[in-house]
Amino acid sequence: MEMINLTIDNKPIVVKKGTTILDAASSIGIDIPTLCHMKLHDMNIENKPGGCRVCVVEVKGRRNLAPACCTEATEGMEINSHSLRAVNARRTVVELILSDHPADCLVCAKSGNCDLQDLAQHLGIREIHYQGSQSHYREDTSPAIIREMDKCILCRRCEMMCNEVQTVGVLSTINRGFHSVVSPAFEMNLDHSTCTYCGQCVAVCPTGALTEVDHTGAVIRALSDPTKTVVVQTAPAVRAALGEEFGMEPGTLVTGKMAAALRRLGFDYVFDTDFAADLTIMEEGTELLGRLNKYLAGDKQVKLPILTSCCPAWVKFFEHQFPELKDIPSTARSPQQMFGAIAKTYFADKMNIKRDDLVVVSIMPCVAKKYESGRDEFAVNGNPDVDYALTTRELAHLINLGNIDFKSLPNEEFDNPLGESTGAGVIFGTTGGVIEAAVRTAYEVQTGKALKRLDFEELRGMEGLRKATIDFDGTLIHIGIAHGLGNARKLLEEIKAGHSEFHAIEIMSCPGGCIGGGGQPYHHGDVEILKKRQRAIYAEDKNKVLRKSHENPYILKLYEEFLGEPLSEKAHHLLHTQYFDRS
Amino acid sequence: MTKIKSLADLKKLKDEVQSKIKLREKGDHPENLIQIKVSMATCGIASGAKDTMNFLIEELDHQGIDAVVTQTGCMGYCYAEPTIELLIPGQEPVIYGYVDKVKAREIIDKHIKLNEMVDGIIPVTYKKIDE
Amino acid sequence: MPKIKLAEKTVELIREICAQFNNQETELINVLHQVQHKLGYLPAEVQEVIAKELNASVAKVYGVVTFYSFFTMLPQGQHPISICMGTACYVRGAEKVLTEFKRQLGIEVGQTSADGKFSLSCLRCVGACGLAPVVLVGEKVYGRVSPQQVSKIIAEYQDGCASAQSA
Amino acid sequence: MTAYNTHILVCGGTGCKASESELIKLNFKNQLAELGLDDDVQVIHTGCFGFCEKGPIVKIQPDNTFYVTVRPEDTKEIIEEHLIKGRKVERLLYKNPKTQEQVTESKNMDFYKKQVRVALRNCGFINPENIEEYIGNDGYSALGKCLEEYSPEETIQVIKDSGLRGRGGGGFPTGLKWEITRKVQADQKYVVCNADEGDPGAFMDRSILEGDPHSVIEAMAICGYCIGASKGLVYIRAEYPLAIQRLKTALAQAREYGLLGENVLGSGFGFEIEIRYGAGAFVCGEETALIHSMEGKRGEPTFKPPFPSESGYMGKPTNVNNVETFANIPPIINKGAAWFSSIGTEKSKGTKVFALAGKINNVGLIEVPMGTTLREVIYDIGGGIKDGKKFKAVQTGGPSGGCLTTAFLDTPIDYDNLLAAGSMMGSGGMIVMDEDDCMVSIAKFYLEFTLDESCGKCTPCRIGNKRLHEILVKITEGKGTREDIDKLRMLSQVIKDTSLCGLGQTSPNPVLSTLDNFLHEYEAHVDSKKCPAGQCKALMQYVIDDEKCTGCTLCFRNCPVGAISGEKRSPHYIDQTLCIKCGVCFEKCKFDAIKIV
Repeated sequence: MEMINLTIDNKPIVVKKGTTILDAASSIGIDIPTLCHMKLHDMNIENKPGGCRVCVVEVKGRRNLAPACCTEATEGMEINSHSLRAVNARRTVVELILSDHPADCLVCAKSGNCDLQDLAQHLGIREIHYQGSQSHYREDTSPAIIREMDKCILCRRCEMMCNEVQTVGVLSTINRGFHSVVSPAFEMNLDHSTCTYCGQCVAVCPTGALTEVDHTGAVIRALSDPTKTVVVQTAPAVRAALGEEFGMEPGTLVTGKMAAALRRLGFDYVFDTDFAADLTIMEEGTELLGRLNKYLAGDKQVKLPILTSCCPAWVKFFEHQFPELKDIPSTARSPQQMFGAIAKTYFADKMNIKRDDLVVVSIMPCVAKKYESGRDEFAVNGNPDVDYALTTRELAHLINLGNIDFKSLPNEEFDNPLGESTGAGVIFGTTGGVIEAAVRTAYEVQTGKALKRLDFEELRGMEGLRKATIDFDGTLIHIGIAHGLGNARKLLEEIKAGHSEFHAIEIMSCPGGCIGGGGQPYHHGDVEILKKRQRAIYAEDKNKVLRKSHENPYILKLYEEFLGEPLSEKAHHLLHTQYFDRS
Repeated sequence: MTKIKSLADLKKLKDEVQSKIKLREKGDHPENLIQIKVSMATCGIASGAKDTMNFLIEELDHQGIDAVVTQTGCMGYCYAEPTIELLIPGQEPVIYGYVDKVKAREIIDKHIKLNEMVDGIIPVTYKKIDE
Repeated sequence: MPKIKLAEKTVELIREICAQFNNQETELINVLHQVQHKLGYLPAEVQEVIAKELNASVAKVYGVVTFYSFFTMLPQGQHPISICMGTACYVRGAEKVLTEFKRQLGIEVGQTSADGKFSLSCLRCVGACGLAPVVLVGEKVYGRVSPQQVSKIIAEYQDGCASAQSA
Repeated sequence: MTAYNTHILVCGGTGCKASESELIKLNFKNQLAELGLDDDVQVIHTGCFGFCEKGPIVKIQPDNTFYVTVRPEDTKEIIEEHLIKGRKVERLLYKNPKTQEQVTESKNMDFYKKQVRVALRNCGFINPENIEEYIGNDGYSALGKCLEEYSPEETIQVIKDSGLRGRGGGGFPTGLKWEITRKVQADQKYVVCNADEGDPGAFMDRSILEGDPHSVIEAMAICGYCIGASKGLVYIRAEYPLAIQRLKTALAQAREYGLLGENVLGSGFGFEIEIRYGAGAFVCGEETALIHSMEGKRGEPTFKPPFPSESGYMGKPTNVNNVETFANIPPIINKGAAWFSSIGTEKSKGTKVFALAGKINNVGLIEVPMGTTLREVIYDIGGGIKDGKKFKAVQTGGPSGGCLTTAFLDTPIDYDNLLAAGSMMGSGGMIVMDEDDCMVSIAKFYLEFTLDESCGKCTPCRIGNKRLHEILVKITEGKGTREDIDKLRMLSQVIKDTSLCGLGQTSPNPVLSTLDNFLHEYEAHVDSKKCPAGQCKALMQYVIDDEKCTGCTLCFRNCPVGAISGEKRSPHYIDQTLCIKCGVCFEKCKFDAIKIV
């Protein structure tokens, strides 16, 4: 490996050839401010348009300033990262951006979490010297995402996410010059487009241009309505990230504090989506084994591989882009929707609450869940199974509104009967988790033997595409895992072409799975945060006494009392769904 | 046209073309012809070079004058479009500017038929690379 | 934008053009040129067909269409009038010529006259600077145009209209 | 058949006309008639001889005598001495400034011909749609020579030795570019001809493609041979239909003659060229943007490195040169590097084609050796300023360049001198401005262009230029302050320093160069709210001169907003609060009674 000698701010440093000035500087503790640049290490995700020009530095002998994010270090380079010229240019550039940006920080959804705001503070900008006309665009509200493009700074991160990572292709920069902006085709609203609402654009937006639709107000109204019984479910990935909103170290598990906070907010029952995740495994696992056994018996009509279906963005993705494959995914509803359906039937009956008086709120790491809860097929006479889906960030907001000192809360338990879960339910929150949970149950059901080890390391990791073969007592089951819709597309193309090697595939839309969901606390480009959340999820699994879905006593009770058996007619009615051709 | 297969072939073709040009220029050969080149680049065409060219072809034909009228590219005198170059065997080539139909007729009637120059000649103001 | 339904014939034409370029996404600009040449403009529905044929996202196609000034999503007048706004034309009074066209046609740049006869646009240097200021009507180039000549140029294209009306 | 024995050619160029060449012609005619010589001697007017500093010029044919600085009173002497007695009028002959020798014959006067045509050698001579005419003029012999006699390395060495630099504006050494691309290993490489001539006021590439398309094809093939590419692409503006058509014809003929395709001239080397169309985006002249455009994408530039020579079209090594650069290649091969490098200055070899336009008499396409001065170009070749107005500035380098004043008239033109003078070579547009041009408005005009053409990718170009333009608008509307002038300077500097591509990095040049050279005009706009050139509408008023106004009511009847009032046959008055400054009254008035103040 060729090495390069250079100096940055008079400090000598040796770096590998190909290292950018930005990375070289950061390796010796010099943080050059950036705005458009974003790199998710190990995930092969990088946004480096070199467009914002905030990271410019002075390089001796060079005519103009060099953008640190895309200039490679060369032998003998002498860099001054904060010369008067560089700082002046940097400040002017940020002033220019601010001159075309609404000055409504006080009421902006992103205030306090905004990269541009931080940057302006960091550079001590107190006056905008160059004022002039600003760009104005129509605000676009969809079921899940709000686009306020007046706040767009053309960092192009969302465009990169939407096209290169997710291959959804809804967003593109349009027009040119001062009129350029990121938009769907023909400036149509997102809800007319093929947007999956994966929310990765929201997750990476440095400003308030892309945010989630805010349902906290509606939830507060429901909580203060004495005629309503309000139950809440919390998705597995939320507990591994919520703490970050309160200044806790990423990867801190806050399951107990979260339950306590929800109770203090006034939710009548604090339940866990993990319960529904266990239920999902029962249904999806049974479906998998059914198809698999037919296949192994020589039935050529049966469709394999079976694909997981718990991710709503993924569902919308294939409905738009691969409608011809809509028979392949499992028909099992997502845990959120299974929970809603069970809450508004089994639980409501049990507690003698009228459907209309029961409000189901879900806390999700996801913005697509907002869209999913609003899908027509998940409502009975216009009453949705899940009334409101809040993101992790919105929950943090609610907790703040409730004057709750989150960090000093005691750990509390979920309520029963829909609060009990196994470790298998927890790992739904990370890439590889759903299929690992399914394997734990399917193996034991199929072979009739108890698993000797429950940690399937071969299914875990952060690589975008992974595969593993699991020995089901002599029968080899080939499993594929994809996170990020671009990776999913590759597997779908293989299936379409008829040469997929897999029996079962897990697909998650967001890089990292739900831990990296569009509704999670902003990671600001720090991939280490995702890894820490993942470790927290597996730790929670490990600490559970029960780690296989089919051992969850409340699940067994649910079947016994209400559903009968997996794939029963009632289960079909409440826990399964159908897909639509949206091409 | 068969393809040119070697540098020698190319040279042969070049010599053929050049000897044809020489014959024409020398002027003592029965084949010799009056040649008119019309500058037909965008500027020229926009200024009416096509009309000029068509007029020249028709008029020379009509009057039975043995001449070839060809198109060529921009001569550089954009201010004086349309421009033409008149080559009469045995004489220096002459460039005329602002050649509309009226001017073209004057050039035919006086310069070509009577060898009288007319107003509007543009002196050549550049050197060629082989000079 | 009002939704229009493309005739099957038009869709077929677009498909053929895409096929000529082997349905390659990299040929998008060539395809757009050809389609605009045939149809006169590139409405949303046309872009959707192109996107599908080239296996590109509609957003990308739209991003490209809106990037290049040569492409238009609005139908042009029967006689598109373009005023060259290159420097040579500018210093020789192109702005006055433009103002005169705007005044006489009663439209702004980018608009089409109510009768659909004329549309007005500005373009950057057609490279006929020797004739500045330059005006294009369709592909015909008018050189050394003065504001006084504007009505004459417009009249050239209105003759057909006048006779049609009297007929 | 000759009716006249002798022709007297009197220069009718604008410069000479101003110095009474009309009278000279008239004198000749009358005096010849008096002597009864009008049947033998014909007097005609010609276009500009391109030697205006010594005008008026009179040339006697057939003996090619060249008289300079002729006065109307000299005609008699010329007739009596030269025509009748056969003795040349020595005092009117041109003296070679070096030798002080009198030059009698115009064929020895070539040194006054400031132009040398290398890139334009065939333009206006051959029929561009006939490949044989090109071949007859040494066409494709350079390609043949390379394929048969030179190795790619040797060919590159010739180009390097010639000192040829890119004619698209940047001035990067062409041979070096080829060498770099040659050295990159790849299974496929590309030769790209940048024919996206976008600088307003530059049209040499169009002219070359319209007049001599084969020279570009030949040069691209030579380049392909040198760098190891079998494919060429011409990226051409869709706004150039004639050039496209001629290029297509030429490509078809070259294929037919076996000069493109497989096994060119039996050498085993194969080369094919395709055409790609631009779609109206100036930024696509930047090579990375051009490549993205050819790939069917938005023409946004990307950061270099990687340079196209490493990773260009479709990620393959790509050599991009512009049309004029390519047009220089065949003569360099044919006549040798030494010949080429003998032309021009130390660091800028060869010639440069300029498109002369604006307020100049001989608008046109010229080609001069590097090192020619602006004065020679404007006054000698260009015939001076139109309508006898005063020269104010010449803008070179298009929207990336600057405005040069009289102070630079004697600066030899080459890449480095223009850069040092605050402008740049650019692709060779040269737009001449006179006293009627407001330099603040010119800067605003160029900014408008940049604003329209900015791709919008980087902040300084997208927003910075918008702000620059807004400040300029403010100034031209009479609302500017001294602080605004400082802001223009500071912001311009940051835009230059931080923009992503050449477009943004050079976009403030028109502002900076006018600030440097015409600061007083800015100050006049700002301090006394006056536009010295009388161009800025907001800063001028149309007023009626009572003395001259006859009360004809013509202005009153034509005013579109009813701002003019007055009784018939008595002086009229313009209400400034209503006036929209359309200028109709000014144009309509037959008595010069309307003034701009």
